[in-house]
Amino acid sequence: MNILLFGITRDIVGRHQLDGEEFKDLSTVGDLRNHLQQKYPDLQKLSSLNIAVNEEMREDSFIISGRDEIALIPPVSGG
Amino acid sequence: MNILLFGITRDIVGRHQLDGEEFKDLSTVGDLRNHLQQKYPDLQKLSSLNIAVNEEMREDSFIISGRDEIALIPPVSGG
Amino acid sequence: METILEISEHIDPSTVYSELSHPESGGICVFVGAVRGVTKKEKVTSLFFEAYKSMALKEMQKIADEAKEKWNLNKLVMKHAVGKKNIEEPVVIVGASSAHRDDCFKACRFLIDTLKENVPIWKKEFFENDEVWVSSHP
Amino acid sequence: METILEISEHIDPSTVYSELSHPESGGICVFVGAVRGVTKKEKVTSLFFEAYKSMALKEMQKIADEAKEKWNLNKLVMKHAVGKKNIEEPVVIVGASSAHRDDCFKACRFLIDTLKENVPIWKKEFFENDEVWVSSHP
Repeated sequence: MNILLFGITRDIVGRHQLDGEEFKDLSTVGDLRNHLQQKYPDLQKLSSLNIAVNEEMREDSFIISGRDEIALIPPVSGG
Repeated sequence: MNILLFGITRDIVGRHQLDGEEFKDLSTVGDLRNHLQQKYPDLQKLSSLNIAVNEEMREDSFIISGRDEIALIPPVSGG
Repeated sequence: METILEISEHIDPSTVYSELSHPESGGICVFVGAVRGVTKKEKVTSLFFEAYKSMALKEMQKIADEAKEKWNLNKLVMKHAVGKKNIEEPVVIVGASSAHRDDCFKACRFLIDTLKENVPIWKKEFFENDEVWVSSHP
Repeated sequence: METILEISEHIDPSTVYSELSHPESGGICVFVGAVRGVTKKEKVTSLFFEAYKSMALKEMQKIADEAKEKWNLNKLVMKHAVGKKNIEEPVVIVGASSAHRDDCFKACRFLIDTLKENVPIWKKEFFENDEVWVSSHP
């Protein structure tokens, strides 16, 4: 599992990508968000923090696996 | 007084322009339209026939004079 | 507000962005009308446009002034082609730029709708065996 | 429907008409978003755009598909720039062509509104003494 970081989430975490080995015991999108928000409290201050699994935005109940490409999606601001 | 003809009014009258000498006794926009519609009955078949005096669309009661540039304005269809 | 009005044989959509670009404009909206190969199920071969040019430019200026009163615009363009135009050729270009996109979208729509209603320009459609001045007859 | 989607360092508004031109299209509507020199009264020096490119292209395709269902479109373009952009530089180009103008106007507005809501692209504003990821904080 790789976790890609974009925009302000990259600035907060200080890296472009996290190795998923650390998160292999987490089973859902919601678990992953909680874990990351505990570890990087500044993530809690964002207007929103969505999680994409294999390039699709997913709900908290969505099950994640070690083969997934995961991305943190802070509030988008294109255009 | 010159009378400019555009679009279908030019096709009906068969000329780009009419010499106003013939119309010098007509005093209003309405008189001029009636006169032309009698002389060229196909003008009566148009969806509308407006008259511009010195590049401004005018009502039937508007007074015309020998110094005016007059134009027949059939239904516009630009764009 | 800088306003560009033009009636000419050839109008070029590729330059309109540089004409509308402005340091305070976050949005540019442009509409281009082009010759369509079919109208009311009949095959069109070409169009011919004719303008009462001096009056048409005056009417375009009035439309530009009205748009400027209604919306916050930085730049505005209205161009119409005259002469014979083949399928896909541009015949009209209108556009505006503004700080926020809502203004330029609404202005752009207003410009083309009002141009079609008020500006003394006439279009003849050429079909394979016929030619018609558009909207002339009920 | 022919659809052109692009995320790249440089996007060019001058080619969009040839990309949207179509023999059955009487109308082409294009919106260009550009860098504005002022935002909320503060002077912007430049913007920086970053995209989750593979996902962004998928989201753009979904928006294009939805537009195609809602309106009768012949062609559609959505392009977004990434990297550092200076004042007046184009950052987004969306547009559509259709037989009648109402469809391309409505589709064009939908494309930019939905792109701004759904596509994973992020903008950082650079001010003289500050830099901010837009919309990140409440």
